[in-house]
Amino acid sequence: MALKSKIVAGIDIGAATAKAVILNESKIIASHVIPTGESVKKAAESVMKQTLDKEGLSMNDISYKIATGYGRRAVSFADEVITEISCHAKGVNMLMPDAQTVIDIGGQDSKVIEISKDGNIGNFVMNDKCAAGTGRFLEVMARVLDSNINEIGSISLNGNEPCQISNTCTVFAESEMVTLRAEGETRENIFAGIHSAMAHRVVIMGNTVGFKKSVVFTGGVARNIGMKKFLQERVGMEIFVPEKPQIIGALGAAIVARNKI
Amino acid sequence: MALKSKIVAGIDIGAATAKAVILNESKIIASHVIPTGESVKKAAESVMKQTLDKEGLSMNDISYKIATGYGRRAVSFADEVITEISCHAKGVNMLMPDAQTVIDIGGQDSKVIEISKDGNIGNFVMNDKCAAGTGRFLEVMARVLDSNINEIGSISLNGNEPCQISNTCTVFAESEMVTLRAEGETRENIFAGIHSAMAHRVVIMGNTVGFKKSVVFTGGVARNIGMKKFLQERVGMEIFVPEKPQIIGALGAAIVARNKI
Amino acid sequence: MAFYKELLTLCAFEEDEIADQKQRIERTFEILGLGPEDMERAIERINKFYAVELLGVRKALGIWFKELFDLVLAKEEGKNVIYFGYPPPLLIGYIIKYATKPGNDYYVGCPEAVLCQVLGQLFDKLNPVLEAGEALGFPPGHGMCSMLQNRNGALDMGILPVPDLAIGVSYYCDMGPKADELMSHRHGNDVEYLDNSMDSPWGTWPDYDPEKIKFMAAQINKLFKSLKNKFGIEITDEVYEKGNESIMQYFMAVYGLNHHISADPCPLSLADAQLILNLGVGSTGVTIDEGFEAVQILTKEVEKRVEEGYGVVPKGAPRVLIYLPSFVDPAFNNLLNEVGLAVPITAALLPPPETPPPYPFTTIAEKLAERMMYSGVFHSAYGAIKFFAEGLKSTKVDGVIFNYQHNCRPCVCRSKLSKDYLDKETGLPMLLLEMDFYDNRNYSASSLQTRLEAFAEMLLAKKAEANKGIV
Amino acid sequence: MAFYKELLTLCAFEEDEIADQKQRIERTFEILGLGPEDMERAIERINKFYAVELLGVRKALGIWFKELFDLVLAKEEGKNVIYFGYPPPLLIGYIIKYATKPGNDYYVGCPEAVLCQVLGQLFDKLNPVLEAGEALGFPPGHGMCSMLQNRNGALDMGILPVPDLAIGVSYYCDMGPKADELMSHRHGNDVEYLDNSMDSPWGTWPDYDPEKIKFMAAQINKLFKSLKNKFGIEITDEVYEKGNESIMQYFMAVYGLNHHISADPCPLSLADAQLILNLGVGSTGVTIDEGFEAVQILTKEVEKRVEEGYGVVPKGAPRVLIYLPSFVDPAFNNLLNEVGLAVPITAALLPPPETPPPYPFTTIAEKLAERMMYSGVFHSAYGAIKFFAEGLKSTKVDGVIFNYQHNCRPCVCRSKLSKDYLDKETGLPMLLLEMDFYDNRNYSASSLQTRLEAFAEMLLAKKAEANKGIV
Repeated sequence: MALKSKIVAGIDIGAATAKAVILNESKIIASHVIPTGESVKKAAESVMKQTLDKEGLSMNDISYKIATGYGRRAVSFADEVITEISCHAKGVNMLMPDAQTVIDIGGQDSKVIEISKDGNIGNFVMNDKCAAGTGRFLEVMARVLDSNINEIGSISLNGNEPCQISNTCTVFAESEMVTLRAEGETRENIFAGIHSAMAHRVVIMGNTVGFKKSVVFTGGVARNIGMKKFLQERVGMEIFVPEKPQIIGALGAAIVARNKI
Repeated sequence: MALKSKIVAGIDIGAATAKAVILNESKIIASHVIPTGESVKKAAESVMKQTLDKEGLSMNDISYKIATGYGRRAVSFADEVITEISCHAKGVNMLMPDAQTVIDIGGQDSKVIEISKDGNIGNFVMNDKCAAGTGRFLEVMARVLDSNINEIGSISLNGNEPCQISNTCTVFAESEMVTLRAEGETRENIFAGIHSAMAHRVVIMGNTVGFKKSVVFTGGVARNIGMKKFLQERVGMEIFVPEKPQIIGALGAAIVARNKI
Repeated sequence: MAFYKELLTLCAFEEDEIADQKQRIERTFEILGLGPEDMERAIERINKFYAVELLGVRKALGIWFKELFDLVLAKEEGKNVIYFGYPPPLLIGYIIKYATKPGNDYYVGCPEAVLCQVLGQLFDKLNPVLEAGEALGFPPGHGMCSMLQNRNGALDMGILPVPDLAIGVSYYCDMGPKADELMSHRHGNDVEYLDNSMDSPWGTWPDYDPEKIKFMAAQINKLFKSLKNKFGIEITDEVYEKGNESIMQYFMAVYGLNHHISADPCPLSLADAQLILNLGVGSTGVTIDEGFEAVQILTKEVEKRVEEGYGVVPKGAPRVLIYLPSFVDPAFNNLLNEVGLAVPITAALLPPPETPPPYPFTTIAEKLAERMMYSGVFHSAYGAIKFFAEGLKSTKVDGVIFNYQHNCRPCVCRSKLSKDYLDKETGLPMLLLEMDFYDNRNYSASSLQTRLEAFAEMLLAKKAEANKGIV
Repeated sequence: MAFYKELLTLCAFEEDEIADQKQRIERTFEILGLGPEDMERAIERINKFYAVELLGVRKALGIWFKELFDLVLAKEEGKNVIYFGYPPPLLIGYIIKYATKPGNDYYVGCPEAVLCQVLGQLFDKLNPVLEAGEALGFPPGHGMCSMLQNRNGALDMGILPVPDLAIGVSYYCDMGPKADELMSHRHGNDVEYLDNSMDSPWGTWPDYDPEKIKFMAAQINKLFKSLKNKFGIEITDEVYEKGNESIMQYFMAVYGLNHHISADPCPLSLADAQLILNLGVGSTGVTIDEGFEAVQILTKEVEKRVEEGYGVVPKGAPRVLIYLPSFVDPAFNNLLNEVGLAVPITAALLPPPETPPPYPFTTIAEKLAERMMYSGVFHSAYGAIKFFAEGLKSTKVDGVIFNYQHNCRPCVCRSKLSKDYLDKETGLPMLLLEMDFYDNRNYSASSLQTRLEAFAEMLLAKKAEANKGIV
């Protein structure tokens, strides 16, 4: 049973998507992402099962399971729960040991995390009473312009003159969109403006913690190349995005699980 | 040309839907509603055409056209524009001459209007910096629970114990929803809570103007029977909903147009 | 059985006390619209959030109820009613109460604090009151804290007696007096203002412009004069001294309790501690008579817990100082323990610095004014932060939670300054949290929990790193 | 051609003036990061929003630019820099400026007002400054108005000189001094506070507690002493009288202009009127020297418009009084005319009531303090509303737009009270509008327009109904 005991899992249940990573020592042997849908509990079971199925494993093969993310406490099969803030630090630390800063933008919140030397949280800040800098904001804006959330990032790159999207409140930004649209502004410029405004908001928030090299961008929104570009502009340094940015939280949870066995 | 000259139109371009009403003297001869979609200009042309088509009329048959609603200035074929606040007062005044108060809840804003004896605005209040009491709020909540916006009103009537939805901000109310859902609360009670909270917010706003008998509820959200019920509870008097509450603004515009010829 | 008996028994009321007070209790609950369901909810919440096995905690809960009865019924019982604003001029309030003690015909207190605690934290039924306040022109997002909303809202709902005199206080925040003006416009009550401005240049505390003391002393004397003319209340030297003594006795007992709470493992939850701490803030009535006893009982019980090694968190848990125990919800206060943080102390109990106040004032009014100035928090942002930083240095904690009322401008303006300055002075990790006094309507509980847990994880990791351990 | 020449020429700069000032102009624009594109935008905005065919308007625009140059370059040009907060202690500022006039080696002004007007309204480029302010701890939704955000933000960005002395003012709002404290912490400048509390019981204006005057006078004297010790500036009786005279001359000219604006049809847009009105508020420098002339020129031009029957709205348009012309955006001010409302007057120009102040104070400091108290707005909510109501009675308008800073707590608390009270006293329809000083980031332009249009439709209908007409 030596082999089995080295296999661990991290499950990250976010507001928008559920993610799982299975780790064998330091190797990711399987990962999977599904929409969270209506029941966080079901999403947790489902994403775990589908990830296990990929490698023909069963729950019994996993020696330790850690849940993280917004719905972490609903993961009944987890041995332990940890916040996604620690997990993103851990996950990034494993992939890029010299990284000192994580920008994590998820569906409902955004965080800027300083990673300590040992891969723990050194400092962090998370959006408080305003959702303007979150994935939800982008989603609402995409919907207003009848656009696919997965495409708006690349659309934004084609905006040669980003609109000034000045509203800080999601709801008012939305009506600003409608106005710009009515005025005949191009989608490209509107999306460029939206991404730029949102990047700015995240950077203002993150300045409390500071941005030290290297900066890594994680969470579902990190797949949005427009957001990466505008964050780079605002932060003034290169920002790295891991191959699968949305699984970094689950990876971090799996790493902590590995350290427990 | 005597006949033609008495035919007038009102066009109401809202954030969510575009409406047109064609009036011959005091008789509504055609009305139509379509989603506004991406272009307000196109929506205006399209809803006008479809309404005309119903009666085999052409634009030339209409002697006066008044546009209202959020997108009123984009209606290039209109002879005049008037705010939806005046139009709702006019429309309600025609249908129910003794009505003194209009509650109009649209996609992006909500208003409480006092009607003067002559059917004009006597006083009014409109939501300022917060969208919590608007159709958009209901839409977001419906989406969180994967529900159809047209059904949530009747679902809410089956809630025997409305949840206390305490958040005043759309974004936070949304995360409250997610929590209630995770805690296993029924959809019925959640929707009852949402409707009750929203009704309360509209009534607090409307108290500046006051609710004098009779109170009429217009706008797209008035088709929601849950909202009617909870508004009645909060206002403490019967509230009337016209047969087609969403066309009242367009009707009012048509009435003003009729008075111009 | 009366529908409220179980609840009040839980809150350490004796059977015959409940019988004696029947009419008062029922009338209070009638006015507030509290019925059997509300009692059930309160029982459930109290059992969930507070250590009801401790008699001291139950006594404290009982005192809050007595404060509520005294407040709501004051006018009906023929008392003169004097309100003061928040943050309250505690010492002045206590002294007035002490002066009127013999006849027992005055209610003197800060009604919003009582409503926040009892109607809010215990019954979870403050929202309609806050909404009534909003309807008066204190909407959310307008820089109005829920304290301002709730007193005016309650008066408009008719659930609070209209005071004979309101003492408006602007030495910290300029909005209380405006809320008082709105109140007196609507209800016709008299108002006396205790004015001062929390403005001194950065870096000057504990020094200040003595003119401020003279001005505030003149305000206090004006209040005293009005008390004499209107009610015949005289604030003599003897009243001042004795009143002062009785409060100091109470607060020394609280300091004593706090000494035990700072044991490792931490023996008392923040929710329980807050019940006692806020008693001193929210009221000047029953607290003086019965609060001291409750604190003494609780102190003994906590001592016993310490002897037995009992903790609300494991031994060695990271220790944090919280700026202000929350009025929002006992759930928040308990959350700190749930995520594994020991909370041995709050800012209110930090020891004062050793430097004495710089000017030797002698009259009662001047002495009162100077004591407020010296407390730092009414001096300036610097005064508040410096006082805090000095206190922190004498306290062994691993981190600081600086929770501030997001609508409170003095707090907000200070929050980031505090983080920067404390970081430099103490190097302690600090978590900034936005709250309101009572506003479960405007925070996302799950996001709050994530931040607190992450802060706990960070502190644990830092401790482990410092011990060269590996997480 | 220099990239700024077209813009400055539009703003009534002479060719040789531009040549003479070349270095100063270029250095200012360099510091502010304003390039050719910004000039184009400003030209477009100015042509769109202001009546540039009027020399008086162009002169006023030019004065704003000169204020900007003087402000931004003050330190580099070796001047002493004295800032005062918002709402500014105008008279005191003018008098200090007058005292320092001979050497021309002082900048004395309210920098946030200059930034709001020039960087904001003309260039539409204030957002980065506001965001820098937010980053310092003045986030939106925290009861911080954009005036507080913008001065501190600009200082942190290094686009404003650090003052030698800041005069913190808390007689209206308690937050300015906290923002000043933050500033002096970060930049090390001196601060003197002009304290007072806007707290008097409802119904008392024009009476008040004379203690307030004594306190504020002591604060003013402290400031005068500090001016003498630090800079050698002496505020003598002569300086007071002459300074006062020069300002009164300016304001009487503005009153005179306003008299013509109140013609029917209304001959000047609110955006144009605001340019002149705010000059008096935002600055004490060039305005004293050149403002008077600009007002006189504009007055002649407006007189001519009146003679010709020219109106910015049709004759007979509903007439509204607006509480405060907006700092947000000239588009807002013009919108009032666009929806068909004539705006003959703003609250700042309402005639003072005839009752004289109740106490005969004699020293300069006391006279200054009393003048502020007597203006109502620094007295209490009641004082502000009553002053407004009395003025309204003497003014023929059909409605009132009460626009208030949604983050300004004195305003917010007063807004609903005002509507109720004015309704009772005058019966005039009143529209409440939430705004900020400069915050095009936080309002929905289309919703604002709908409200204004609906208000205009309502007033028109009321007029028609009153005339038994039918709409």
